[in-house]
Amino acid sequence: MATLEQVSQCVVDGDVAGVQGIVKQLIDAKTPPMDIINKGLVAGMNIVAPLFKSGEMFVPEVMESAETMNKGMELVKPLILDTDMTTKGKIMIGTVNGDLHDIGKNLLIMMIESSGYTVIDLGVDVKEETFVSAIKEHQPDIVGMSSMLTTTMMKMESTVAEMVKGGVRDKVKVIIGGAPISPDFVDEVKADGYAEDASTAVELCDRMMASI
Amino acid sequence: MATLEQVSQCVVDGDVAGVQGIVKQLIDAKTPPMDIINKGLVAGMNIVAPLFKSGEMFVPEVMESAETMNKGMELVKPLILDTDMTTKGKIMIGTVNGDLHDIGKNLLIMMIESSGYTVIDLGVDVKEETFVSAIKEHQPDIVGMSSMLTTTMMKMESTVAEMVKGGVRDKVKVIIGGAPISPDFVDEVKADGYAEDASTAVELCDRMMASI
Amino acid sequence: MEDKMKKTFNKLAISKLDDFVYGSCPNPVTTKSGMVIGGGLVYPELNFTLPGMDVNDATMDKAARIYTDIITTSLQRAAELKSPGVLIEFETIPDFTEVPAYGRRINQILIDEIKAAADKYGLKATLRTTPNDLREMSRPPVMRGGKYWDTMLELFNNCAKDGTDFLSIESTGGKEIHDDALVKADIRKSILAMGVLGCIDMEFLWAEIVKICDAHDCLPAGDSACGFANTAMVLAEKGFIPRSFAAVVRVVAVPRSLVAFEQGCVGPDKDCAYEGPYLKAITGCPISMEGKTAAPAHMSPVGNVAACVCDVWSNESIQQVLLLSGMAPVVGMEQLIYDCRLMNAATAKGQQFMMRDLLSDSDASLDPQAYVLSPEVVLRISAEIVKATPDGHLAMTIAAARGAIEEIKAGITSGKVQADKRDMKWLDKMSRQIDTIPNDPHEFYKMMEPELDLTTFTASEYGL
Amino acid sequence: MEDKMKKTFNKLAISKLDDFVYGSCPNPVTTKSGMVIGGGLVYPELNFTLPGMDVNDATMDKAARIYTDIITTSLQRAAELKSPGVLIEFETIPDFTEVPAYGRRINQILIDEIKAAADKYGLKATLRTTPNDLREMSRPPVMRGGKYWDTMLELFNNCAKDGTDFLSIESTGGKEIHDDALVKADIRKSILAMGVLGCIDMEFLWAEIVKICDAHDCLPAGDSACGFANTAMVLAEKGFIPRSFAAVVRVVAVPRSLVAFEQGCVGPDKDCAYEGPYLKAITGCPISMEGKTAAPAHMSPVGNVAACVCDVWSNESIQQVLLLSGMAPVVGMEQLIYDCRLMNAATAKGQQFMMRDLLSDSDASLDPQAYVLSPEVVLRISAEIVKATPDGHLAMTIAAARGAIEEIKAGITSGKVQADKRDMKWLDKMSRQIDTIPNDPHEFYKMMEPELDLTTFTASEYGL
Ligand SMILES: [Zn+2]
Ligand SMILES: [Zn+2]
Ligand SMILES: [Zn+2]
Repeated sequence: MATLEQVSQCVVDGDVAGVQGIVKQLIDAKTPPMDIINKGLVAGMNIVAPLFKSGEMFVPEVMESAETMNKGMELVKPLILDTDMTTKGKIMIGTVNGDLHDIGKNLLIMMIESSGYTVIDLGVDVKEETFVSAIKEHQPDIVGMSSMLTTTMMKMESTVAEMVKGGVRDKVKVIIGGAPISPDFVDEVKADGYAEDASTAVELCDRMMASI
Repeated sequence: MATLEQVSQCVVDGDVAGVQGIVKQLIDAKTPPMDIINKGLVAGMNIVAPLFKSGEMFVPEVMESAETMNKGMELVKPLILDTDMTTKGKIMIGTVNGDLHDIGKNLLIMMIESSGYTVIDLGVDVKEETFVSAIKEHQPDIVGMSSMLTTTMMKMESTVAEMVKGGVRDKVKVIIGGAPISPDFVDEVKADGYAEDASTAVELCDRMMASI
Repeated sequence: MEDKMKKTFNKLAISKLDDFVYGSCPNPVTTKSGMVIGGGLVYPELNFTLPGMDVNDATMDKAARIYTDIITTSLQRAAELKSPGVLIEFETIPDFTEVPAYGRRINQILIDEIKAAADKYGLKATLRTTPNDLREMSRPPVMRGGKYWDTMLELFNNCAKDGTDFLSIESTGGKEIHDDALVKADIRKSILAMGVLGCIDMEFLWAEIVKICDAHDCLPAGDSACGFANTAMVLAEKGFIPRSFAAVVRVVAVPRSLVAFEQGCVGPDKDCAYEGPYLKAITGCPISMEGKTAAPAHMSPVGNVAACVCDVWSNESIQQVLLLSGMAPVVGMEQLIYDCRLMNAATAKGQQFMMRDLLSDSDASLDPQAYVLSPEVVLRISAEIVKATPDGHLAMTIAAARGAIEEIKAGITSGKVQADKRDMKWLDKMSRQIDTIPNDPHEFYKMMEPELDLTTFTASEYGL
Repeated sequence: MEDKMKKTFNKLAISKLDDFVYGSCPNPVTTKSGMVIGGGLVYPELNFTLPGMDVNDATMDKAARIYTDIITTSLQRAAELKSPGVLIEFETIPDFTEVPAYGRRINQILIDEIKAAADKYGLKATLRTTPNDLREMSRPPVMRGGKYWDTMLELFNNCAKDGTDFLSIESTGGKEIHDDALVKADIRKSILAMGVLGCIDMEFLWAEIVKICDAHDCLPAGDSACGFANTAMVLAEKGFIPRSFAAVVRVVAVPRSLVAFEQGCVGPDKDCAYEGPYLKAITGCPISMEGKTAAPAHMSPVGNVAACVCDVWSNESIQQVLLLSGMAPVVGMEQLIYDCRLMNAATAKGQQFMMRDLLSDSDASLDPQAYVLSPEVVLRISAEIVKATPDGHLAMTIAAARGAIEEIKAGITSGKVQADKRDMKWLDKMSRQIDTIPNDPHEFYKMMEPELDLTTFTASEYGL
């Protein structure tokens, strides 16, 4: 008989091929779908996150875990109401105007998404106005901006200014990060928080959500 | 027969021992005292300054030149009216509160003084209030502050703030310098100018005086 | 689909360890100022960038003042420290390539100040101009035309015309696929991105750049797999991907970066191209490298070993910020000059091979990425790569990957290199994946196509 | 007036060039964490300071966070790079000594994080605490009592009690006279300041510090003539005073800094004490040195040669600022570790003497200040200094000055060291001035008194 622990283990192991078989057995055995999600799939990701942070898991392994979770979800989702699916919050991410670096942003999105947030990815080289119109459209809780160049970091400030002008600044928390960005820069560009890397960004989002 | 050129040369050579003999000859020959000063002694220092800037003269040599000039002045000064003696301006210098570095400040004073300014030396570890009361007392044209530590550079800001409070900020130009000070810092502490070293400080003072 | 190599490298230009050392190479390059790069001495190469600021019409005067200040103070320090010569790299920021007039203005400042320093101090200096590869500003990238292509070439052309000595670029063909290869630690995708797409793109791009150089008194210097292999190194350094994977990716980059030389580059290759030692072994051209003295730009596990066979030694980049002693670029210049002095002092005594081995010994056993840069490993794998030359770039890239995997495995087994306990597993996994790669690049592409995110990538831009 | 040496050094501890090399010394020092300094390996020593900020009650939490961040990230990098051990220096800023509770709080953070890194990574690390010499806050300085003395000793005491491994200071006795000696390039005044006043003061001061160390499990490490000879180096680097003068001043500092060892110091001597090689030759104790990797703190003409006989290799200091790769102290740690790796790799192969000579060759011929740090010159002048030991500190200091002048002259004449065309004139001038110095320190002081600015200086504070 399959167990919820086995589901978790599949997620931890990144067993993309094996997870659906086990989830199916649990469904057939009338395990409550929300239990499969929370005590199986999500529980697995909750083991993965600290292992990544401590360096015991690599990103590709985390990505396989996330993919495994999604494979499991595919089977369980049709069995639950849309309203049962909770999200920790909605986060919008983009690399600022003029900046093309996306690998760090993509890692960040993967980490945030697999920790339970809904993510809207605006991509790279995102103009100030684009941030504002996207905030109006998607109404995220948190907006994350990244910059990897000393000459694009200032765009964070103009983006926040644009948010003020567009009347959406106080509707979101703004967090920033990237190689040239120091914690002090938060005050300078009038953001709300700073994350050093993908792992700490998740913790930052959790703190931000708690304060909303 | 002694010449004004010989006086200049004495100054350039730092001939402390020889200068008075030549100056005396010129006085006896009824050379106008202001010529001895301007075309002899000061002309000599005007040769020294660029030689120092280009690295052809060392500080101790410049100091000997300055001493030579002063020796010559001793003989000429009694012959002229106080009002004939002009100064390029009055400059007040101090190392900020908490900072004990004085060798750079002293070099600066020597350079500024021998270029024709009157200098008031407030010393090191100068408190904010001391700057203000000294400005009231001496009414300088320019106030120079130096700092050599990242943890005392901020005292420049509080000193300027104290000047504002004391109502003397707009009566002086404020210039700053020192190892941790960058040109951008001028705006940050609301000063008027920045000098990288003793040579450029003289040029800065000249520019500042021209703009007063 | 056929490789269009103008020049082919069927055998190693340097095959013996006794000929493989910093400061000299079979094909040295002489600059207009009389520096002979690869002619015996290692020269410093300084690169620098703006502090945090916007770049636009309103701030360009300020930017120009900053660059003027950096170049004059750095060259002055080089003269004071009696450097026998200096290479300056102007690696543009995107704004400088997007508005070529901006880039050209700064480039001219550097040319003028290099000339002024020659007059004032008798200092020999030379300029490398490295515009940005703007093509990835279109998403998906447009590789062979369009406004970004035109704009980028305008800057290349104008800087060459104005008197720059060397042109370089960190080209990005295939990067849109490689980013995904990195985060998934997928060696097949990495090989596809660099060994197929990157090579195809560099043939096209470098044919153009070489044409520009030929039209002016300018030399094509080389390319860097920076956005590929250095990104891998940074990710490995953060613990995100296995170090052994990053080490293999480094070697996978070799045939890709070699394309620049097939198209006519003469070196010195780009500083951040850690694949440089392989390029030097294969082509005999001089290379620039960076290591511990580039730590202000990025940390690395190869701080010393990177210097083993360098002809130019670089700081990678530093922004204009004030440190306790002075501005950071001047500090970088001083540190580079002392490093070069030490290497050159050894050469003067005939001890350069001993110094080279110490540079290698000090790092190579501590990380697979350092191990694959040690001169003897470089020579062995390079020999495997050139053996595959007749079969084209994909075959060369597979040979590079296989060679790296086998060398690292043997190094771990024999205790020559320390590894994470998980590295051997990853090396085995990479081996198995490589075994599935067909010899034909087209077939390989077709095989991989289902796994590619075709929203980020346009096959026809690579003639596929 | 008699010198109160607890220990006298009548002969060299290291007299042969074949025994004089980095990493090892006759009297190594073992730390609580098990590092053996001078026992074979060269270890990195990292020092750091705050970025531009006020320090007061309101900002101390921020300062504590910054120090915590610096120490944790630097030690993490040291562990990642597998450093065999690390020395951390906490050189306080004046506010931390003036308010000993501030200094103690930061010191405790460093102790705690060093312990945490040992637990987490198995990293060996050790702490040197260097309070400021506050006594010059009184003008003229009050040297043997008063509030600044008490405050300073409070910090020494508390840090020793809390578990710091080493105590150091850059003492300033005589500096009020020496500043003037420097700008006038007056060698007699320099000798008076260091060879008489400095020695007298250090005997008094170090007797106290050694007592504090004895009362706790702490070691007295050494002093630096930083405010004397390093100021000279900086002024010479700016072209303000002759390089040959700065070189002689460096050697003049030796007997002064030796006093710390006469009073019981065991090393490693302070990093910024470039007189260290002399101290090592004379005492056999380990020394810390700094060179090219300290360029963010100050430029110098001795970037490589400074490393020849170091046992610890330091960055001098760096403020917490963000560079492109990360925070500057972490960058400093990485660079130091690579430098140490290279030196230690040579030792592992028995090539440390060859490396030492290359470090020396690369700088020594280019500047008199580098020349007087080359190991053979150091040994020759050190031999002259210890010969004068029976005659006391002034005689030793005169011997140091004479030795330096003669060595530099001979070096210039034989072409071993390049010099400015004006240097020989200055060397001759110094020789003539030294010839006028009487043997008796009291008599010397009386002779010089008319030239001293007595508003800046109180003779009785030196027992004169
Ligand atoms: Zn690069
Ligand atoms: Zn570069
Ligand atoms: Zn010091």
